[in-house]
Parts: sequence; C-alpha cells; structure tokens
Amino acid sequence: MKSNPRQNQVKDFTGLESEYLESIEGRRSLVGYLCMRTPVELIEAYGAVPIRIVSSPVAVSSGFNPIRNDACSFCKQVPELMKLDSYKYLSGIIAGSCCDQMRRTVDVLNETLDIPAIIYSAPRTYGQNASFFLNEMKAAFAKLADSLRLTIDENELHKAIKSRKQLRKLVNQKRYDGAISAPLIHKLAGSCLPAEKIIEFLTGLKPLPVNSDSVRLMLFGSIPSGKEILLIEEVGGYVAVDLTCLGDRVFEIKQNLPEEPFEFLYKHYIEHNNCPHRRSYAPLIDYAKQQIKRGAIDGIVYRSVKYCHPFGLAAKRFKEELGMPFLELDDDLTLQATGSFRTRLGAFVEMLEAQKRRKVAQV
Amino acid sequence: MAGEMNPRERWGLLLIDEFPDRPPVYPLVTSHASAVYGCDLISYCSDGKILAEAQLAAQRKYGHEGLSVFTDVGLIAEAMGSKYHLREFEVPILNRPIIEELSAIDKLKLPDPGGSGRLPVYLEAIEKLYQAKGDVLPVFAFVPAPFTTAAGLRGIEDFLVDTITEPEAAHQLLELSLEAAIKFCDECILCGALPMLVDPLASGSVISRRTFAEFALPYNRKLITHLHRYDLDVTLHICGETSSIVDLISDTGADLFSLDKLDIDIARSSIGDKVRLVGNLAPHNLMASSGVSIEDNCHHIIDSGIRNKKGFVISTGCEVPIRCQPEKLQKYIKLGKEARYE
Amino acid sequence: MHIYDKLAKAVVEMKAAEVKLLALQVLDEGFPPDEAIQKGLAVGMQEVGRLFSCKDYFVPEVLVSARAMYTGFNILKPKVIEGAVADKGTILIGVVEGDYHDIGKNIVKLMLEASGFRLVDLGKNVSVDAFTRAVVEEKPAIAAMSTLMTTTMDSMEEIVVRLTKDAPEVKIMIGGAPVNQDFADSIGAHFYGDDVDQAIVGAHKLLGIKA
Amino acid sequence: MISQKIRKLDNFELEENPRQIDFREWHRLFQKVPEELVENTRYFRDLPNAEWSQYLFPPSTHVVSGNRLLRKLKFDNSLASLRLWGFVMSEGERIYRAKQAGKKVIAVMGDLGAVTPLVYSFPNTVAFYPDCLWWTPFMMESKVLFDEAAKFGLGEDCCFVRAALGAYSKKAYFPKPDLCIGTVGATCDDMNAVMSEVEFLGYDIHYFELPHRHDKPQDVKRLKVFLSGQYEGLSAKLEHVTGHEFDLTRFEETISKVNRMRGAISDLKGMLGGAGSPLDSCVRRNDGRGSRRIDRRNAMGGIEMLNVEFAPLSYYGDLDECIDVIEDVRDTVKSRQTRSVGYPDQDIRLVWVTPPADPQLMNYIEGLGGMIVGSEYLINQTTPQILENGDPFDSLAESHLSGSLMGSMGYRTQLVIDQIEKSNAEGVIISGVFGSSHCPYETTPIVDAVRKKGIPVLAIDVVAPGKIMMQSQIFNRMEAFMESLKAARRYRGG
Repeated sequence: MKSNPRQNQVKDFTGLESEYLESIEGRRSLVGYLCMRTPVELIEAYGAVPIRIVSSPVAVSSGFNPIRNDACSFCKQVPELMKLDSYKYLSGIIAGSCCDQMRRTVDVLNETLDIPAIIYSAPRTYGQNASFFLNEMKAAFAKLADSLRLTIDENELHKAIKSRKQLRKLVNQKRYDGAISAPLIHKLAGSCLPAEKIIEFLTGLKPLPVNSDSVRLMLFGSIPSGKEILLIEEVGGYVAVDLTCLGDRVFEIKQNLPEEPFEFLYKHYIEHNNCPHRRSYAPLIDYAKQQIKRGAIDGIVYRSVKYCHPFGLAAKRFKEELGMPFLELDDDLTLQATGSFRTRLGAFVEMLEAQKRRKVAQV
Repeated sequence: MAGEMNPRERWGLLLIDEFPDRPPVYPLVTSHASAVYGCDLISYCSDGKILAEAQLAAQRKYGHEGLSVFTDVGLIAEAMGSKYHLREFEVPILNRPIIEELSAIDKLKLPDPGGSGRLPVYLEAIEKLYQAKGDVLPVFAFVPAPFTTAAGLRGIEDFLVDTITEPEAAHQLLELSLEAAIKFCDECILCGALPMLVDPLASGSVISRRTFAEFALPYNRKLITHLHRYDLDVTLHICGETSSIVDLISDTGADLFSLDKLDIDIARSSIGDKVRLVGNLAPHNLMASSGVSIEDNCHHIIDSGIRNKKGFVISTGCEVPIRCQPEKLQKYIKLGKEARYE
Repeated sequence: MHIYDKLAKAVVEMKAAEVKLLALQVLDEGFPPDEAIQKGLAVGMQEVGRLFSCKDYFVPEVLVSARAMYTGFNILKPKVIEGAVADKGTILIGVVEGDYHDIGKNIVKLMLEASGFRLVDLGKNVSVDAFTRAVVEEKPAIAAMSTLMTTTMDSMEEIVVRLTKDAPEVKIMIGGAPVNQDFADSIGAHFYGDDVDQAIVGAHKLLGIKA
Repeated sequence: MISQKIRKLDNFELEENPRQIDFREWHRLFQKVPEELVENTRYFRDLPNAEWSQYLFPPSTHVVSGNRLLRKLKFDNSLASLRLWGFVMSEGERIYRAKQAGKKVIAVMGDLGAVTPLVYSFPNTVAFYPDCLWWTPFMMESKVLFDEAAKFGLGEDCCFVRAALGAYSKKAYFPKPDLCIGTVGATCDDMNAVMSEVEFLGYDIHYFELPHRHDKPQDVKRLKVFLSGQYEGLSAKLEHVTGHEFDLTRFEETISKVNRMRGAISDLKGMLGGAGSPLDSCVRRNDGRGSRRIDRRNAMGGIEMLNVEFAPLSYYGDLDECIDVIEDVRDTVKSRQTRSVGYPDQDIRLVWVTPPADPQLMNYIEGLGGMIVGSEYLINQTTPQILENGDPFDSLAESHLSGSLMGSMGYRTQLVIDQIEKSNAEGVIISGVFGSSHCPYETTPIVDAVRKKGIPVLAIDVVAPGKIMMQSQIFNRMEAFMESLKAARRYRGG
C-alpha cells in the first residue's frame, strides 16, 4: 500500500506527543481545557500541561450521565470522555465561559468528577469591560493553581508567550507553503506539546505536493472530531482553510495586541475571538469572506454539533451570506453519523469537481 | 420571504392605528364562495360546515385576507319568526314577515342563537373557520343591523311606511331587533368572529338623512357601544349611495365604514380622520359582462383610500357577485396586494 | 285653493285620510274624476317625484304618498269614463329573476303612470322566459327592468339578448343599484336611468315625445 | 386625579365564591361589571383623552383577535383577575400606543427583569420583554412565529424564545424599539442566537454583560462592582436615548414603586404558599351530612399567578397601573383567605419549576386537583427588595445577583428546594423546554435533589402548539402523577 504523506505527518506527530506525555508522566499536572478561549501559555506557566478535550466519535458506555439528550452533543459527551484513557489522568479542568451549555457542563463536571473544574466569564463586547474579564481569567487560573498547588513562573510565561508567537508565525507560513496538511493542523491546534517542540517538528517539514485539481474547501463551524477532515481527504477534497475552533483559527495572528503578558493573553484568547456566541454576525461574515478569498475556496463544509446553539443556529445565516456551495454536517457524534457524512461529502466534492472542470473548460 | 405579514397581523396593526406594510385586501367574498366550492346556495345558507368549507376554498383560491360568514340580511328576522325563502342559486328572500299586524309586536320573542332559524348555522361556520384558520385570518360575522332586521320582521315597504305613520311601533320593533342583534353578536364573539354590521336598508338611496338619524343611527350606535365594551373594532356596511349620511357614520361609533356607492374621496374628506374606510370597487366590475378593465376602476380607489388618515381596507363596495368572473377578482386582489404604504 | 291643488298637496304631505275626504268631495261636488286624477293626484305624485329626485323625499315618503294617492285613485278610478285618460304609450316593467326588491320598480312605475304612460307590471322575480313572452304578447313600446342585486345582472343580459331577437322593435331601459351606463352599453340596453327622474325623461326620449 | 376608590376594583364583587370559569362564562359575567369600572381601567393615565387606553375586557375580546388558546383555559372569577388578564393581554397594543404617544420604547432581552427598574426611572419610557413573545404561539395556537424564526435557521432544536425573532422579523408585534438592551453572558444561548439575528436585521443592541455568578463572597463583591458599572453604562445609554439625565429622585421614586410591586407579589406568594403542613391545614366542616374534612383550597389560579410573577419583567408597559392591578389580586386573595374560601377540589400542593410556555398545562393540573403553592420561574432576580437610598447602581447590581439563571445548577436547585420547604409542597412539576440551553442540564440535578427530599417530581417538556398527540401524553403523565400524589396522601392518613 502506498504510504500517504499526510497521514504519515499526523502519525509522526502523535508519536511525538505520546513520547512527550510518557516522559513527563507523574511529574507534571495535566490540565484539561474545553474551549479555544483558553490561554494555554498560562497553563504552561503554571508548570502544567494543557490537554485539549476533543470530541470523539467513539461511543462511550455512559453509565450515569445527568445531561439530557437535547444538549449540545459535545457538551453531553464531555463527562463521558473523562472516563477515556486520554483524559483519565487530568488534574483539573478549565474553561472560558464560551456558552451557557459549556458553563453547565462545567457544573456537571464538578458534580461528577473529583478534580476541580473551573470556568471564567468572557464578554461579548470589545474593550470597555476588559479589566474585569481579565481579572476573571486571572482569578480562575489562580483558583485552579491553588487547588493543584501550582505556582506561576513569570519567566516561563514570557517564554511560552514568545514561543507561541513564533509557532503561530511558523504554522501560518508552513500552512501557506503546503507543508502542513489539514489533518495535521487539527492535531497541532489541540496539541499538548510545548511550542518549542512543535516548532522543532515543523522546521523539518517539506511542502507536500498538492493536486491543483482538488476542490479547495473551508471547514467552518464548531469543534470537530478530526474525522471529517479525514473523510474530506478520503473523497478527494482538500481542506485549504480550517476555521473551526481546532484548526487554522487557533494559529491566527492578531494585530496590535498589548505587550503585558496577561493583557496580551486576554486580548488574544478571550476578546478577539471569532465565535458566534461572542461576536455579531456581520464581522464574522467579513472574517469568513476574507478567509475564503485567501484560501481560494470552492466550497464550505460547515460543521455544527447537534444542539450547539452558537454554531448550529448561525448556520443558515452563514450559508446565505457567504454565497458559496455550502454543506452543513449536523453531527450528533455517533458512529452512524460518520457513515452518512462520507456519502454526503463525496457527493459534495464530486459536485464541486464537476463545477471546477466546467469552469476550466470555459476558460 | 422573511418579514412578510399575514392578514391577521395586518388587520391587527390597522386596528390600533398603525400602518402595516400595506392595507388588507378583503373583497366581500360571500355567496360567491358557493360557486367556487361548487355547492348550491340552499346548502351554503343552511349548513355551517358547507359554508365554512366554501369560504376556505374561496380563500385558498383568491388569497383574500379575511373570512366572511354571511348568507343574507334576513338572518335575525328569520330567527325571530319571519319566513324566508331559500333558493338554489339566489340568496334567500323574505317570503312572509312575522309582523303583519303591528299588534303582533308584543308577542315577538328574542331569538335563541343556539337554536333559532339559521343562527346556529352561522355559529357553526364561525367556529369551523376560526378553528381552521383563526390564527392567520380574521373571521368576520356579518350581522344584520337593527334597521334592516326590523324591515325583515315587518316587510320592507310596510316598515318604511311605519317610520312615517307609526313611528312608535317602528321604534319598538327596532328596540327588539337591537336586543336580538346584541345577543347574536355576543355569540359570534364567543366563537371567535368580529361582528360586522350590515345595514343595506339604511342606505341613503332608500331613506332620508332624517330617517337615518332617527331610526337607524341610534340603534347602530347602541349596538356598537355594546361591542365597544369588549374593545372590539366594528365595521358598518351600508349599501348604496351614502353621501347624504356619510358624516353621521362616525356618530354611530363605527370604527370601520364599508362604503358602497360613494366616492372614496368624499368619505375620506368627511370622516377619514375618525373612521377606517373599507371599499369600494363596484361589484359589477367583476362580472364577465362588464366591459371595463379592473385596472381603470381600481386605481382611484386604491390610490385615494391608501391616503385615508385612519387607515384603509381594499375591498368591494358590496358583495362580490355570485357569478363574478374569477379572473377579474384575482386581478383586483393582485393589484390590491401590490399597493404599499410609504 | 282649488280642490285639485288640495288633493295634490295632501298627496305630497302624505295625508291619506285627507285625500280620501277630498276624493269623496270631488265626486260629491261633481268634478270630473279623470281630471281630479290628472290635475290633483298625478300632479301631487309628480311633485313627490320631484322631491324624490332632489332628495327631499326618500323611499318611505314616496311610499306613504303613493298610499295616499291610491286611496284617492281607488275612489276616483271606477268613476272615470273609458278613454278619458291620455295614453303616451305602454311600458312593460318588472324586476328580473332572482330579485325580490321591488320598491324601486314600484316607484318608477308610479311616476311613469303619473306621467301618463300605461304600465304593465310583471312584478318581481320575473324569469327570462316570462319577461320575453310578456313583451311578445303585450307589444309594449318600452320594456323596463331593474334589479337591486349584483347576483341577478346576468339575467338582465340574457333578456336583452332574447328581446333583440324576438321583439327587435321594443326599446329597453334598465335601472337599479348595481348597474350603470357601462353595463347598459355592454349588454346593449337602449337606456340606463340612475333615478326616477331619468327614467321619466328616458321614457319620453325613447318614444320621441315631449314630457 | 382619579380617585383611589375607582382605581381599586376589589370593592366590587362579581361572585362571592371563587371558582374557575371558562371564557364563555366570563364573557357573561363581564356584563355585570358596571360601565363606570370598565371606563376607569386605563393605562397611561398621564395621557389625557386616551380613549383607547381602557383594558378591562373578558378573554373573549382577545379570542376575536386570534388568541385561540383562551377558549380552552379556565380563569379565576374575580374582578381583579379579569382586570389582570385585560391588562396583560393589552400589552402589545400598549407598546404601540406608547410609541404613538411619543414615549421611548425599550426592548429588554435576555435579562429577565433585572434592568427594567432603571429603564422606568427615565421619564417617558416603557420597557417590554421580547422573550415573552414565546407565549404568543401558544396563546394563538399557531406556528406563525416559529415558522418565521425557522426562516432564519432557528428551528425546533432552539427554545421557544425563537418566537421573539419571528416577531422582530414580522414587525407586527411591537413597534420598532428606540433601544434594544441585550443581556449576554450568563443567560440562555438560544436568546443569544436570537439577539445575533436581531442585530443582523439592523437593530442596534446595547449589550449588557452578565458574568456568571460565583458563590464565594469575595467573588460576589467583585461581580457587584462590575454589574454596578454595567448599570452605569446602561444609564448613560438611556440618557442618550431619552434625552433626559439620570435623576436620583426619580430613580428613588421608581425603585420604591418597584419594591411595592415586588412586595405585593411576595405577599401573594407567601399567602398562597401558606404555612403549616397540608394535613395541619385541614379543617373540619359540617355540611349537614356529618362532619367532613375540608382541605385547604387554592385561592388563586396558577396562570393568574404566572401573570403576576412575570409582571416585574417589564411591568407590562405601565408600572403604575401594574402595581394597582397586582395589589388588586393580592387584596382579593387576602379577602378570600379571611373568608376561608377557595377553589373547590384543589388541594394537592405543588411547586412549579420553570415557567410553562403553554399555560394549558398549569390549568390542566389544577383541574386534577393541584394547587400551585410555589414556583421557580427563573426570575429570582425580580423578587428581592431593591435597596433604597443606597448607591443606585450598586443597589440594582445587588438585586441582580440573586438571579436564577446566572448562577450554577446547584444554586438553582437550592432555589427550588427553598420553594418546596417554604410551601410544604407535596409534589414538583418541572416544565422544561426542548432545545433550551439550560433545561437539559438542570432537569436531572433538580429531579435528584427533590427526590432526595422524598418529594415526587414530574419532569416534562412543553410541547409546541399543534402537537396534539404529544400533548395528550403529557396530560396522561400528569394524571398518573396526581393519582400517585393523592394515593400518597391517603397512605399518610390525609
């Protein structure tokens, strides 16, 4: 069987991650986080390892789950995910209050887990209430650190911020070059590795050949499990931009941010966040349009998690305003959903390929 | 299309002095519904279920913005004992009035809305229409006004003569007709319909301003005052020429005036700041035989009506003829729906 | 005041009892009854017609006046010698099928009679067949029909079509609330009258005689 | 000046004994109300010659304008309740009239009544609560507003508050607001999505940030300072919109009125909740066939109380009149309790959790013998007395902090437990809404906590209008629940 360079990338990277986690086992606390509105640098500055909690299409035998069926499929899954090996060893959980459901999920975690789960508020308005929300963020971390008996290392904080900045720059460049594939960006976005290690890994990466005939897709929407990216590749599509909260958006470089570390983290992670729960639709649509242009996108795969209000309820608005071929995958995170997604993605990509061929022929 | 109002919403705004996107388009599609539905008028007038189904069929076909429960102006008189003649393809007519001698007035009984004459037919129709479409379409119950009912009890000619020769008896009859109307209106309201008073005989083509002021107006006013206790907006329809009494219409307290043969400009300048106008394409324009185009005739009505200060409903001057040409009615409704405020 | 004028006045003032007394007085005092009808009752009715036209009088007033007039008429008519009354021509009148409203028709009939026409009244709810048959049989100079209801306008059209074929010489006039000149033109009626006044003028015009 | 005697209606008795009547009967009872009283129920009493401002009408009036559910409901037969319904049902028109009369119309979204006192402390303003439009589809038994919201992609997996978006889009349910205030943060996600769409439709929204509530005192203090700042910012915005400066005297007057209203509501809840266990409150009464136990009976209907409890969200567009209307209800209940009269056959004590969008459910349980003695309608922030004579914004912040929705699940659960204890409830009904952002999380913990206290609980999801089959299932469950409560009482020897 021919080896797939993209999958090899991912395999190599996850290998690196496992190695790292083994190397620190028992020596550092693992802190889970639920939303990309979490400044991972801060977790690192406390000497802990940030573990992104990602949805999984693998059914978990539930036992008791106090969350009812009509809750966001991801949130509903979180208490069950905690029983998986990947999250069993977490010492604590932290989350920016990205939506009501997430807030409630943290409540449930507090009821069902022995480890602390902490949430801090995030604003919808920009600028005017910054100092309060910045303090909320600081206080939440301090509270978590307190219960985990961790102390902050200011030097580590500076270092982490600096290397993350470097990382973002590098990721953007390599992604543009085509050296970083979409499955890999998904892994990078949720990686527990310190920035230096990721940089080290990326530096050696060579641009991968891209089939210029492939349809270029933008993945948009709420937290993906990663399987949809693989499915898109499987049916011959190319994810040129990943605007989910586990994709290119994580590595976005934001302009004119303050130097002071906490202020920087607050602005970068919390305030300037393109999530429909905390932003009006108009700037979000502009933002998506820019990304569509930048990535020369042919079509959009919009992923919404079933009963996710921020993304689910915004889907129609985006579809109408972006004026592009648009496929909505409403994922309830079951294995059955995967099967139907494959079929639907296949049809979508085929349709776009046909369109593209017609366009080329016309030229 | 997002943001489009439905008839209920449009009427709702109109009735609180707000201007919706456009005036409601509500031609008086009454017995014509039987033609759309394909039933004879005897069943239409005597079976509430058929009346309702015919109204719904007509509304589906034309998309006009209100349901009308109406058979004939003798309804209450019949319920009080006058004999009416139901005919297959024409509206019922008075056969034999109950009050042939004035002395019989004392023996006259108020009708029972649940059992007298065809009143239950009406109520059943209202109930069915309200259940089916009441959330999006207002249901109008056409209730004969006291003056018209009194004429039905006494015979038209005799009643008109009474107004001059036996005014006291006429008032007595009117008083009873008023009570009957109040009783029946109350029931219509309970079933979900907005009463619309029809007073064809109080027309300026038939009686003088003086007769109107003495015999029609006070009873209409009392009836409307009663309905106003429920905070309901009442429509008064008077057939024929009404220029001589138009200024008295606002004295009845009617919130909407459905005008027939009266230039809408006159109505507007006379009572337009107090009363919403409903009107008034002449029904003969809708007949197949009419040579004139709908466009020519409706522009003046719509353009003038829409400027009425208190609001306007695009309608016909009187009932749409049973044998109206559907294409013409459709055309009128289409043009009406193209009208816009601002 | 001459007794004829008194009769006319009593008719106008809608005083049936007075008309009755005056009519009896006419006979008592030996006035020619046809003259009393013509110069008294008819003049009164014409005045009523005028008042009706200028909207001083309305249907109730006309009805009461007419009742007063008939009180006198019924007393005087039996005493009239045949042929003494002028005859401007015969008019056949009726309300078309489907309509039972005949007040308007009755008033028009009354006024035309008062103007010296001979009237044949078919009544109300007259079918197309009955109307046509009557015209063919009676051979009137004018056939007049009315309706108050939009629902019956079709019958009017049908009658006109039949008459044009079966009795081409008869003049047709129409009236009634829902119809108008356009409608009259479209069905081919010879005259449309908006009110009683016009009906009288029209009848004279159609027959080319002076009012 | 209108004399107090005429404004207060409770001197006039429609019927001596309380009972629940349908709208037909009410329609007939209404005929007995003297003309004078009808004419003197007016909103916007400050406006002269506002003949449209009467509001005392029977439900049949509102049936005619399409509120079809009213035909299925049962209402309390007092004049105070009649007046309450008339006042509540005329709110839509009232907001339009306010705008016509030049008042500033302020939409208050997502906040559930916390910022309303500030809005009314500016002259010539009325507040309304668009979220409440969720009742309209039920009242009209119509999908119109839901269908409209669906055009924006807000379908069945979104809470019923999506009706508010439909109303914004249709522009036929309230006039264009002069200002929309949108509370964001620790409120519902679905309302947040509604607000985003409303903003996209071109409405200007002033966002009021509401961080979630912490339980530790020092955190609460920090929050209070922040909320106080939010109020200050909102006040500045209101100054701009109304063209009037914030005035402390006027503010204090308003707050004292709001407190009076909140006080009346709390009195009412207290009276209905009553003291003592259900068994203690049984009295013996000789009815001629020997001595018989008569249980304590319900003195006011659940849906009337729902209307009363929701009054502090927007005061239904007229604070002064609203106080009067509610005090009338309170006085009616007081007089009934003094006379020891109530609805016959209603004595199973229930706490209702989360307002039911469909008032029929509440009516139904009463028909089965239930009386609603306590409630947790997610509006705890509208219940405390606002501190008078303190710093205005601090006082508002302080009362805001008691909110039901902004705290944790545990906090809300505790509020429910408090209600149960206060009212000696025998059962709890939780009426959730499918697709809302908090019901799926709260229901189970509340159910567990209540059961732990040995109180049976019935959790249902309110069914959208028109789904008859699903609704009858809920009715069946209610029947079974009430049967079990009655059996439990027999078992205890009640």
